[in-house]
Amino acid sequence: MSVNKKVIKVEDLRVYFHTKKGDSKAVDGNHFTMYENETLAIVGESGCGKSVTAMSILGLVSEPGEIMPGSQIVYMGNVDRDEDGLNLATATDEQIRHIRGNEISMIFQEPMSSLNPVITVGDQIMENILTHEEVSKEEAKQRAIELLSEVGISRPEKVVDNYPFQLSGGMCQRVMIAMALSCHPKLLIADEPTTALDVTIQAQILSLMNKLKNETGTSIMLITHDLGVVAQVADNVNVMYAGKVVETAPVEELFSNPKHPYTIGLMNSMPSLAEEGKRLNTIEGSVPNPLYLPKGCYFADRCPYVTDRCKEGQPVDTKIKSRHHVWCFKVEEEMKQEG
Amino acid sequence: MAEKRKILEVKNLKKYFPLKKGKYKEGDPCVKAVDDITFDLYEGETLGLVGESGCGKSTLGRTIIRLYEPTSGEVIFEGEDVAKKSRKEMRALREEMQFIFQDPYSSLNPRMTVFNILAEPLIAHGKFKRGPELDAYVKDLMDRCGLPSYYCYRYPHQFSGGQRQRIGIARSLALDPSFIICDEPVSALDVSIQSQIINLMKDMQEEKNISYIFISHDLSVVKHISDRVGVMYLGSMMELADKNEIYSNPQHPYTRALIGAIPLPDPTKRKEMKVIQGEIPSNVNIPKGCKFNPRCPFAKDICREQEPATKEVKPNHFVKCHFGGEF
Amino acid sequence: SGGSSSNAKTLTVSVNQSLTGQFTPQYASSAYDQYVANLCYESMLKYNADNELVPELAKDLPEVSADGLTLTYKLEKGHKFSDGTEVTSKDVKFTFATLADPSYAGPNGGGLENLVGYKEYNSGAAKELTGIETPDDYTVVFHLVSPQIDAITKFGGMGITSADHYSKYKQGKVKVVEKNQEESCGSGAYQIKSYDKASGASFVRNEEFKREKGQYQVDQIIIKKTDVTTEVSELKKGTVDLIPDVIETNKVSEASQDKNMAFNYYSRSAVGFVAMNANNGATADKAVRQALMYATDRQGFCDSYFGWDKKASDEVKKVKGGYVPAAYWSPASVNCGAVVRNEETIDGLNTYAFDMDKANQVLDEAGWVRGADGIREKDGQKLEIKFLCSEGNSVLETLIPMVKKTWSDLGVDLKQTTVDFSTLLSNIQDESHDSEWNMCFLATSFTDNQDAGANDSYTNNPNNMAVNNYSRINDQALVDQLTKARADSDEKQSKADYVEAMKMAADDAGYMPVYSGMQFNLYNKKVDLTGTGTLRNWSQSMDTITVK
Amino acid sequence: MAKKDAVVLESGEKIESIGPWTIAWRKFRQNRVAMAGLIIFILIVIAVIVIPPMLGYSVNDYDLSNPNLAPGGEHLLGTDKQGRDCLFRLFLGGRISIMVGIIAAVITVILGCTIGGISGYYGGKLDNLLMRFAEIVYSLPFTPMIIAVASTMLWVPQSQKMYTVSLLIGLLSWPGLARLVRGQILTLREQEFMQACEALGISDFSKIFKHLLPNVISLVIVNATLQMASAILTEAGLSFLGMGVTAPTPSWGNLMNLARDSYVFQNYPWEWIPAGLMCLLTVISINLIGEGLRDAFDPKELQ
Amino acid sequence: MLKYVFKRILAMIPVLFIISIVIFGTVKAMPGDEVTAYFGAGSKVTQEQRDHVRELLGLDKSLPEQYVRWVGRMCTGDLGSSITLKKPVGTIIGDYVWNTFYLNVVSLIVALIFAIPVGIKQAVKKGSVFDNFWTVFSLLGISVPTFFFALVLIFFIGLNIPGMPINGMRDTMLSSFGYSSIFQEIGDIALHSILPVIVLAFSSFASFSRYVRNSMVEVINMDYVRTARSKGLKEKTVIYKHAFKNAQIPLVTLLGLYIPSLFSGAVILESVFIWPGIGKVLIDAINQRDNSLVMACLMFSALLMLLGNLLSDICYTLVDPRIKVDE
Ligand SMILES: Nc1ncnc2c1ncn2[C@@H]1O[C@H](COP(=O)(O)OP(=O)(O)OP(=O)(O)O)[C@@H](O)[C@H]1O
Ligand SMILES: Nc1ncnc2c1ncn2[C@@H]1O[C@H](COP(=O)(O)OP(=O)(O)OP(=O)(O)O)[C@@H](O)[C@H]1O
Ligand SMILES: [Mg+2]
Ligand SMILES: [Mg+2]
Repeated sequence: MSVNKKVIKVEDLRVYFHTKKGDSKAVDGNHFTMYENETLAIVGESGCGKSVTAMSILGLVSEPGEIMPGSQIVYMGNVDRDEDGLNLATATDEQIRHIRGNEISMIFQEPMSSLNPVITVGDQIMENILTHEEVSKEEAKQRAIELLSEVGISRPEKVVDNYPFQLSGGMCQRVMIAMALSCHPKLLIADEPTTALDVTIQAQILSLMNKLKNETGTSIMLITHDLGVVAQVADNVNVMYAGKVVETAPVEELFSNPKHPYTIGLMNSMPSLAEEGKRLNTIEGSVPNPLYLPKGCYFADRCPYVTDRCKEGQPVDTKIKSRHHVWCFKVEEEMKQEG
Repeated sequence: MAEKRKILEVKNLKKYFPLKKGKYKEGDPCVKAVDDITFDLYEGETLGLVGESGCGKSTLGRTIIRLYEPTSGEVIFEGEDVAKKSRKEMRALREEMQFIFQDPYSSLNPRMTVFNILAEPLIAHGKFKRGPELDAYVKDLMDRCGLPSYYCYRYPHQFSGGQRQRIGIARSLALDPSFIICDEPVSALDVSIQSQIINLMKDMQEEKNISYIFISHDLSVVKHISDRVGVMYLGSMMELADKNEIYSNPQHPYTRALIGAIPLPDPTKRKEMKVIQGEIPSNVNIPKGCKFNPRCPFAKDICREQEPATKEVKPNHFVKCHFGGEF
Repeated sequence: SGGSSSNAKTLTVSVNQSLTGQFTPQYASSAYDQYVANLCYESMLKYNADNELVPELAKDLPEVSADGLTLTYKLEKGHKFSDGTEVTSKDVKFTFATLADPSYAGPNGGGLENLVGYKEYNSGAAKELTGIETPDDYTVVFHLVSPQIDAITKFGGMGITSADHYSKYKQGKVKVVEKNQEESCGSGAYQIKSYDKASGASFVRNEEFKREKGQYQVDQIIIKKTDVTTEVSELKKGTVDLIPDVIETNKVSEASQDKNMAFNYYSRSAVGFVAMNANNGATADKAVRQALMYATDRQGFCDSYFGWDKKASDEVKKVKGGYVPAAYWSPASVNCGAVVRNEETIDGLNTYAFDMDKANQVLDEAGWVRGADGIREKDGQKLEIKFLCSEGNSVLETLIPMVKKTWSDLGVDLKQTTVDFSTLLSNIQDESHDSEWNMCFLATSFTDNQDAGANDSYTNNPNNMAVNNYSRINDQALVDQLTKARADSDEKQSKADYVEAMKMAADDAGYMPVYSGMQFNLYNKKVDLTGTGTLRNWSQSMDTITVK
Repeated sequence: MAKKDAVVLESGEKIESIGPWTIAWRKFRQNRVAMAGLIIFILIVIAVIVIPPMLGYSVNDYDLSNPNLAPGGEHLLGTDKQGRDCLFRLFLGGRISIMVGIIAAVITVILGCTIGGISGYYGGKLDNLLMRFAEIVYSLPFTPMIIAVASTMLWVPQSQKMYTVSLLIGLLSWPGLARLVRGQILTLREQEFMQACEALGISDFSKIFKHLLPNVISLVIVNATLQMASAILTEAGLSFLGMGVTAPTPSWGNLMNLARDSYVFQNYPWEWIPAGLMCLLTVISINLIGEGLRDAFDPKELQ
Repeated sequence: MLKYVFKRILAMIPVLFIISIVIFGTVKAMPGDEVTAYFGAGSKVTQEQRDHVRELLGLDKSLPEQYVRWVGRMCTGDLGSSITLKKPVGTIIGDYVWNTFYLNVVSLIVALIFAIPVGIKQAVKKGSVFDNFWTVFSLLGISVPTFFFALVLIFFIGLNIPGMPINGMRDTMLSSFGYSSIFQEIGDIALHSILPVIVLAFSSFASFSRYVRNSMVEVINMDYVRTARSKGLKEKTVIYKHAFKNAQIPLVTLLGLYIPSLFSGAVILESVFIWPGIGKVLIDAINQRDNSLVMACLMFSALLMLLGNLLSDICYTLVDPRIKVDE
């Protein structure tokens, strides 16, 4: 497998929310790497820290959240293969501002509420261009129109002067994408870009993103909890649980050979994967509260294969194959037995 | 299936929301949320309703159960026209037909304990008086719905979304209805929780032989739970058939588009998604002719001119398309 | 205060109510508007500091015919209005004609009924006011229907307006005088420069006014609207020079502490009184009215209310701030004032000194017996007194607690209510409300030295009763006595008759005089306020007032 | 099953039923500023109830021999012109000001809730009519109204005149609250649990009293406090102008009115400044409570 | 838009009509006699003269007739004339309303200049010492009786600073005998405005800064603010352009409501500072029962109130592109 250039490398990312009741460990020791021209999907249940992970890359975690010291988010999109990148966790505001919208851009879940309701769509796109590039207003506007037509909006010269409320959800999401693409980012983070949309629109957006990756080589981080979407667009998948990645693998590998009990449970509980007419598989219980994480494996409570060991300590990285890693005691033991 | 008893007949049901305040009058500008829909529902079966956002699924459900007054048409439940019932009679009928709401957060009164939420309809309908019997019944109901009964004095905000949805289901089951409309009961939930709720609903159906109308925009969920599936578009029922029939042999271009757009959870079967262009038009300015014609890849002149009638292309397979049965 | 014309001598006078802009003598009614009228207009006669009438526009006091029916005023030549025309007899006639006009609706038209031809002119039947003759430019003759002791003052004290200035005036069209009153055209020493309701008015010299040497030294006058709260502070700060006509000892105390402040004082021609409604309930009984008079420690009240503050200067502490009038009568009256001011006593006048035993005795005798609750009653009627008070009245704040105590000892059920002044007036000026109150507190001031005010206060003319006779005393003997006294053409006789009436009135006990007092002017030391007196306020004394 | 607030399971887990009220109270208690407000307000109320009888004077007492005494000695806050104890009048005045505030707030709340509730619940023409009515009432002026109303109560005993003032303040201030309640009910009506009631065939009575009201009540409580604060201020303003509570009955407003006497204003500040400060303190404490309650009832944090 | 405004104004007419009845009724219900007011309290006039004036003022007519005449005259633009000032009411209002307007506008501007940045900064630093300080400060502002604050200012500042005017709008000396230059006049008025502006601005500052803060707090957590940040905009741009632009919508609405009150004046403050404004005129007129002046002032302020509502709605539609009023 050819190894693409690394774009970003996240290691030991910990983001805590300092609430009145104590630290809420939204992301606790997360780690992954992203490569050029690849789509990384992050899946996991609601509240498992997908969005927080994405936000921390751009330094958008707001009060009372804090990226804990020691976390590493090394951005390498703008340097050569072997050079050291910039650690976004410790970068200055100035440095991060330069990255945001320019090198790394982001699309959010709710397209309607993520666009400023009182500024025209065109202005919002132009703003991004004007902040990062030395161009005139007219040029920027021209670029905005082009971008809009690229993302498949008909009559873009009209749409630039519209306000977000005049557009439908799907159009807004396309505007968001146009905005995100306006400065040719190396990395596009899409946080549940289609969850709020209908299937037909979702299909449009997904194929747009696919096209994009293929044409510009942008690396995409796609956050979702729909395994169908993952299967269709991702190259690699991270399965997150309670602030941590529990399994990471290329998409085909993951679907054909899921290892972590959580991944398996998740897949079995999907109606589309379940057997016809049968009861669905369920994972009983719910995600642990990030305020009170157990000291053992976070999934131990819900895991059908739980052992005493699981309740005692944190599982470690177990390599199944190249680029297929699992964090689970059971899998670790199985691997040991196998070889 | 034919030998099954019809529990509900919906005939030419319409629900128009006038854009102006006040009552709807013929010819007023309006939102045609439900526009001439006809179907039947049999005892113990689940009818799935799918369609894009705003196509009138919820409105249909609510009009059937008379949360909205229908503009015209009939809803015949157990042989009686629901629309003609007085308020009082309607209240008695409520024991038989129930509703489950989409939003587990706003559908429970934040200021009532679970016990009160569940006991209220029982007391209101005179099934129980306050006392140990009621306590026992409520406890049992909670157990059946997978809620530990010691939670009964908690308030809704102390529960997770899935648990709240269980409360909602328990509430709708409290009166032992024969028919429940489920308006996207799992859309707001995570996959893992979603499956718990779907299982629960299926269990209840088996236990009590309840009929469901199951509204969702997630085609895979509908496929899993339903016996028959109806596809709605802009207030009309575009296609209605047995679930296997509809998924394997869709006859309406819209149904085909919908099914084509489902992302298959199989990375080996990556298809170039069959994308239909455009988005749902607003249901104020409904396109002339076939409602789907502006987005339909197969639209012909006739589609732009004339509204198609509903055809029964196969037994129990209804399509509202000029070219139904030709795909 | 500094000004644009820096060497002009300016006097800034503080008033704490707004000027309403009604400055012509025909319309000026509030004391503050009167200041303006006084500055800008002259009358034929005016008062000196000793309360004596002296000529102003007139050459001399008028000649009165032996029968008292004709008054002849001779005008002095050379007085000019601010537009340069001379003041002549036709202006005098014009002024009175406007007052008698059918369309006149102003406050100063009373008391002309006794003028020959008034009724005819006023009803429109006659085109000419025949009672006033102008044989030549400098002679005015007034003809009366019946003799009237106060007629000299009545006609002499009226400010004269220019007939030429209002040449548009025709009978029935008095509106022309009512309009634009802030543009004065009088023969007074000053002229209005600017006027604003909210902030006051300013005056400059009337260039046509011929002054004698050493007189009218002040070049500019400002009447400044101030707030009661900060009035004295402004005096201290120097933004006003004079606070005139002060009766509150508090303010005087404060000014007296300041080395730069001066004050002068003279007795005030005003009485604060409680009117008792003889038309309603318990106060209809004379005995009750008398008993309440006895049971009110008015001396105690005056001592307290007019007592000097600890911080007041020794100089001012020597001045007696107020006293209890011996009777309800004008303290400035030439005939009876001395009695009112307790400077003279007369036999047979009951002054109702505080005496609870007497009060109880009067009530006992009248058949008011104490009930179980300590409240007296008679014929099933409780001795209940409804006392109407006006709000924000500092006198009442001291008086009410006092009478509450003594009257309840007397067995009176005192009910008191506080309303704003307009409400109070509307209640007492309308007989239809008579059954709603027994008492009210008012103060009245007198602008002349005549006794005729009493004729109004006790009138039983149904047309005037509610408006002027607050106590509703209907005593025909008293009315006859007062009418007789007024019609006397002989001063001595008149005085004797008025004194007699005063005794009768005191016996009727319709009004309880509570206080009368000193009037102070507080001013900056740079002002010399000589010449002011009881009937001569600062605006009438500008001839002698100087500013350094 | 007995009503219990908490069930302790065998495993030791405690199942508490934490109701919205409990939560609000907990949050309120944690809000130190609001608690300070509450404590100050309670202290003021206690003082206002307890201190006047403790001092043993009566409203009608006066002592002309001791006017304008400086604070200290027998009269802790000095005396006024009539030799009345300032401390006594300050707290008696407080009693009246606070009473006026409470009564006015109660009237406002009753009217505002009823009218807003009816308007929101029934909607349609009635709603339109009532809202127009609110608009009209909203634009009515205080002062002439007070004078007009006071005149019809000419011989109501002086001590009861305050009720006129509070009545009028209440009668004229409800439109704001009515609009709020109406808005709240309109949003509540859209909530699915109200539709669930309909679907369950619950009676109108229960719908209003079990579902709507408890959900409106927190809004109402918050507004009642703020309303009370503003009623106290309104009363003070009216009395300061001499149109509200009138002497000899003291209120903070008319005590401040003493400052209108220039001599008192400059030389005897103890006769008017304490009233202003107390008024300020009371209103602030009520406002703090109101803010605290608003945060405590914040629905965003309930779910 | 024009049509909308026109419609709104039309809808105002019946409301104004009812208000006029209530105002007329209230004013007439005030005890006190216009005739007495006409002559000035304490003047000795005969009953005859009083009757004459009563007729002159039309007070001998029945109340409904008086009302009809009053409304009729008002419709022709004749507001009647003041009985105490003997001047047309329109002129009086015209003379004084601008003084009120000036005072209020200056205070408003001063208040806004401070309130907006402070409110924004408070919202940005929510929970900080800065926020708490200004929260308490503005709480003070809404809790202090304005007149008390005014008195305290006069007591502690006005009386102690030589040359600091404590009341009035101009120096009487200068205004009576002429300013030497326009600058002197402006300076004079500015000097006189200091204390009243402090008092007024303090209370408006309090309410506006609270308002700005609260709406900013709402807005600052919105998704689009996050989007703006994600574009790499400067924090200042994010706050002022993206967040404040939205937060200002309710603020502008509030300002719309506020504008009419710029004309109506603070009665008590104008009394304390002897500011020659309309509020002072009104209170004097009420005290003197100058009924036509009172009624005109009250109608004027009611009209302003209604216009304020309209204005605020118009402002709303102007700043918020989402609102359209084409209907
Ligand atoms: N501002 C905040 N304050 C406190 N906790 C927060 C905050 N934002 C997020 N969290 C917590 O961080 C955890 C992770 O949140 P995150 O939004 O990343 O979840 P997610 O995986 O994106 O879920 P979803 O699928 O619902 O978007 C959650 O438990 C959440 O409660
Ligand atoms: N009470 C109402 N008044 C006016 N229009 C309404 C009302 N309720 C629904 N509508 C309109 O009717 C149409 C159908 O709405 P409905 O809620 O039934 O759609 P839906 O299919 O349930 O959509 P979703 O999947 O988003 O829930 C929509 O355009 C909606 O705007
Ligand atoms: Mg998320
Ligand atoms: Mg729906």
